[in-house]
Amino acid sequence: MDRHSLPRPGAAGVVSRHRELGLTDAEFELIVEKLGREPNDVELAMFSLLWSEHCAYKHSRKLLRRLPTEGERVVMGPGENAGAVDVGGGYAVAFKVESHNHPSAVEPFQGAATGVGGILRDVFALGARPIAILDSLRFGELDSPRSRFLLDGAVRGIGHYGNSIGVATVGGEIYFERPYEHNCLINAMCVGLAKREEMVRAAATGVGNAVVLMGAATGRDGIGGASVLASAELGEGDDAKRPTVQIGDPFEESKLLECCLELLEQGLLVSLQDLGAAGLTSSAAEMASAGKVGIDLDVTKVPLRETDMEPFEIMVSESQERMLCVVEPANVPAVLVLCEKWQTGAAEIGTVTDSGQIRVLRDGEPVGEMPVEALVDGCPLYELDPAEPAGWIYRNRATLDPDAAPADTLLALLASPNVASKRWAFEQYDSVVGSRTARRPESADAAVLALPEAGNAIAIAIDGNGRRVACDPYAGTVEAVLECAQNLACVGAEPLGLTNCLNFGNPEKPVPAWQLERAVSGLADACEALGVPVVGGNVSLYNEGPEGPIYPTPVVAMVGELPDARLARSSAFLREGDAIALLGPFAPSLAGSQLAKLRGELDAGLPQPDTEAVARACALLRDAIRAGRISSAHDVSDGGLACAIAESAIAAGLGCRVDLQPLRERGCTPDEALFGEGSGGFLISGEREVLVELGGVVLGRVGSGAIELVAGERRVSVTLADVKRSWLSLRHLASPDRSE
Amino acid sequence: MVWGVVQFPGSCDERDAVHACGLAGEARLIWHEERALGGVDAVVIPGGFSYGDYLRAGAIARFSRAMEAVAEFAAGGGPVLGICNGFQVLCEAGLLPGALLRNENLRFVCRQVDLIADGARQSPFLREIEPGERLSIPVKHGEGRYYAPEEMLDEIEANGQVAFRYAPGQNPNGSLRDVAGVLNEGGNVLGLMPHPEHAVDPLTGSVDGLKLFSAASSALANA
Amino acid sequence: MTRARVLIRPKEGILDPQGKAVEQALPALGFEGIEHVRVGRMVELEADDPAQLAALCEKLLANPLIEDYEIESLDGTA
Amino acid sequence: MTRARVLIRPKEGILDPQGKAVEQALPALGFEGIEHVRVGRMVELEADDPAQLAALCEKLLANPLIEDYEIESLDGTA
Ligand SMILES: Nc1ncnc2c1ncn2[C@@H]1O[C@H](COP(=O)(O)OP(=O)(O)O)[C@@H](O)[C@H]1O
Ligand SMILES: [Mg+2]
Repeated sequence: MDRHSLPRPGAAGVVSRHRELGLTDAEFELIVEKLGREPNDVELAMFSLLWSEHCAYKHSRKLLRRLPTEGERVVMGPGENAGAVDVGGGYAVAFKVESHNHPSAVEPFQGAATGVGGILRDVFALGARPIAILDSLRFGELDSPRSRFLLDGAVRGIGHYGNSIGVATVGGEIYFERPYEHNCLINAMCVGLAKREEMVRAAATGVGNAVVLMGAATGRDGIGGASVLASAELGEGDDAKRPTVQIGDPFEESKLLECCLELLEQGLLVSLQDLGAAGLTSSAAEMASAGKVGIDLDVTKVPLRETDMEPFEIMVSESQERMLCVVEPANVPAVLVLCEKWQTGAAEIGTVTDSGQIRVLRDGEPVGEMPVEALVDGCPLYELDPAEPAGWIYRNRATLDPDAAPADTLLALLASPNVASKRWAFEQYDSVVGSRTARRPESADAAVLALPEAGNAIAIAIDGNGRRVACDPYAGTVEAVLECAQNLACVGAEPLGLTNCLNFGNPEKPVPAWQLERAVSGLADACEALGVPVVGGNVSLYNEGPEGPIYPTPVVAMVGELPDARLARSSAFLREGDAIALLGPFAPSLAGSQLAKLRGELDAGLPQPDTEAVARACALLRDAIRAGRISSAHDVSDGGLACAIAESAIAAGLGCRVDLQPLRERGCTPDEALFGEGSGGFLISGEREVLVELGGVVLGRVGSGAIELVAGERRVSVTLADVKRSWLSLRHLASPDRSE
Repeated sequence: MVWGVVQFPGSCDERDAVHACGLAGEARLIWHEERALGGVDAVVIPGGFSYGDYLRAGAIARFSRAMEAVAEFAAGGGPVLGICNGFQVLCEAGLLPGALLRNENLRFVCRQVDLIADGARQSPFLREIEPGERLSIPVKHGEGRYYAPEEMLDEIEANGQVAFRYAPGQNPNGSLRDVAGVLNEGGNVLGLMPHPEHAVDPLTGSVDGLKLFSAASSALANA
Repeated sequence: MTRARVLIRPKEGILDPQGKAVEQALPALGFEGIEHVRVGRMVELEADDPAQLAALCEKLLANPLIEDYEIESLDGTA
Repeated sequence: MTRARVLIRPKEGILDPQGKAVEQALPALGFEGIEHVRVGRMVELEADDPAQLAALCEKLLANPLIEDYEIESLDGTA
């Protein structure tokens, strides 16, 4: 028997089977109670998936209720396939981030590729054309061959899918930290654009309407995969839980995407839903639940890639590139004709009923029948049992001498993988397809996309520094939200909405539970303070390795609006002679900083950011950028002010002279002034009077050739060439012998 | 002047090509199953991953019905521009010499590069570009390494069929003799790996690519 | 020195997007009656010690999670 | 139905970066004495009429400018 499939009837006692499928005894009892009988195989498989952490949010749903989700611009909020905000001109922007961590730890190329494929479907399920992809990746340190293997595969996989389907990958982030060694994080984001009146929801409605499955044929892909797998730690040698690897086919998805959008444009669909984790089971159940109807599905009508599949296998298969839609019977022939045009599969596999049940049929005979309500909302939600750890629970490793000269410290920071240029990676992504990308990766703090249809532009930023969240889950998460807001401000954009992916360890353990709870509080408070609604998100728990949980990693993504993409500034200095200033309530500290990491001095605790003051600084900068008053803007983050200055200089090919005395006067040590981190700092350049008028503290001037920094008795003088060499230290990662 | 942009399943840059052509005339999409080009004055085979680029880039698309019509159109002297995947399709179809292989570093590469116009041969697409002129245009491909056997390379060079080369030191894919784009013998068919349709607006990079479209447009107007 | 050939193919049951695309395109090219197309890779090489080759396949040439491989000796003797 | 295998390899003299990448990766993985690595493609299929296959290779599966091909029958008889 295939080790990934469910035991057949009689293969083992029912009781042990539900445990194997990840259900507790109490959950199983509840299912029996709700059905009024014991579930059969098909039903047990379907319940086990929908009642998994991945689908049911058992350990996070209660917490997520704290997030502010309302706002004037919200078109669709949590509960839909993706969130959406109004961008004006009759258009809405849909976006979502999703994790594909566990599949990628098994097969990084396909895991990352199918992660992109999945998030694209969530967005076009709303009737939005995907216009941008972003990726947020976490790996162990680069001295580990396994981390390099995972990194290389993930980057190639994201590029493979996004490039092939013709959606621009416009931004992202990559961090390397030891706690991700055995559990990398692969989060992918998609942003789509839709005419508001052409958007569609996932609710199945209209008793008697047809249910049509579109796209690829169904095989044994990922059976027992993402849903079950994502709900339990992946132990060493835990082969039985490894899924059959899902292979992404971007060509199939490209046809499916065009076909779905054309079907919607012609008004042929009542509703549309992607097939993701838990395949048909979850799509059908969610569509039925949203529309308060029942659905009958006949598995014999599902086009199969392999002939001998059992009903439960068909119901839980996670074969990629499939969508489910509800169609009025009279429109079915027209739907099939369009699918034929796009050479994409289509089969009428069921009907909408008023039974409130999901019925699975084989050749017309029921092989499973469950109340939709029990499947979708019946799973018990659990309280967390959080406990704050006594101190820093992660290991430290020093790689930099604390007495190193400041210039060497700067070069070491610039060369450290978290700070060094990711050009080697993003050059593997098509960032220009679609003719909208006004700010490509690395040219500004946020990606900027022109929306000629709506007459304006959007900016997108994605952030989440797990190391800082590990130091203080509350403050670290607030900082992640603020950093997104700051990134948007740097290009003159105003936040419209936020999405997030909460990547955490095992919520049944006290410390990860505490991290999760504090992080969600931080997320809620920061969004509240900024007035930015949370329009969607995703949760990935049980991210642990043999040494314990990953750094708690809330990945936050924000979409903002700006009136004209041409107004966006770059982070590069613009011209010699411009003044350089620091703007905003920046109070740098070495706590949780990249420098503290290199020195092996990480410890629990972060200063609490002043959210209101940061919000004010963002608004001030945004207005100044929109008024065209500033030459460049860059937020101060990893590696502190010295690294921010070096980045603006490298990007421009210009040097500078800067004196950090004003920070010394605020009580900073030279190290803190140069390399300290924290929210609220903007490095801006432009005309001196303008910067002063904005409240900027002038630090120096843009010059040529060298970077000269003074912080009290500490002086840094380095050539642009040296700085650039350090910053490009990861270039070799794109060499051929690393690719396959 | 009407441009036709051929769309295959898996094409990606067809809307961008329509946009660029629209700056130098009118433009419409031609579905790959159409047998006739509907009287267009020039054809673009756009970038993307037709048929997933499976097997070899362009290998399957070149058999489409629309490509039969394009071959006839080209044989009659009609201007045909193949961009990236379109270049691969035209090589596979035998309308241009050579072949495009996987990039030497085995990686997809997306980067703004400088091209130098070689341009000894007359072509409707090159009339507004001086030989030796430098153009800034993005590349984005995984299979763009231009290859032809030595004798063939000598011959197309001697014939003035090399339209563009990557500027020294900027060859992104290992193309032989830095070849970025080639012409057929008649000069009416041009294929290149860089994307001129993504260089038609300063906001998104540069405007250097626009010259190819406007040149063809004025060439036809004067014809 | 032994000359050897390694054939690498998608595992049974694993989706083969290339094979699928080729198979679907064939009728339009005028080829009827061709089925079960699977596209894989072939690696030809010379090895001092052919006993190494299985390990080479596992570690580098094939991805054992999704691919099967087969080693053929190209010399008269193995 | 005949089962057949088509082997497609880069023509002699054409740079094969995949083969080179394999060679370069060998020492780090502890392999020695492996040389002349060339990476090509393999297509396996079933055909009603095996006589079609040469045409299929010429037209679609291989590009004669850059690739050589070889057809192997996988049934006892050809
Ligand atoms: N961290 C979060 N913050 C806000 N909403 C969330 C979060 N995680 C999940 N959600 C919402 O819960 C719903 C279910 O999410 P998910 O299971 O990821 O959707 P899908 O089934 O489409 O993959 C979605 O509407 C999503 O937006
Ligand atoms: Mg969904």
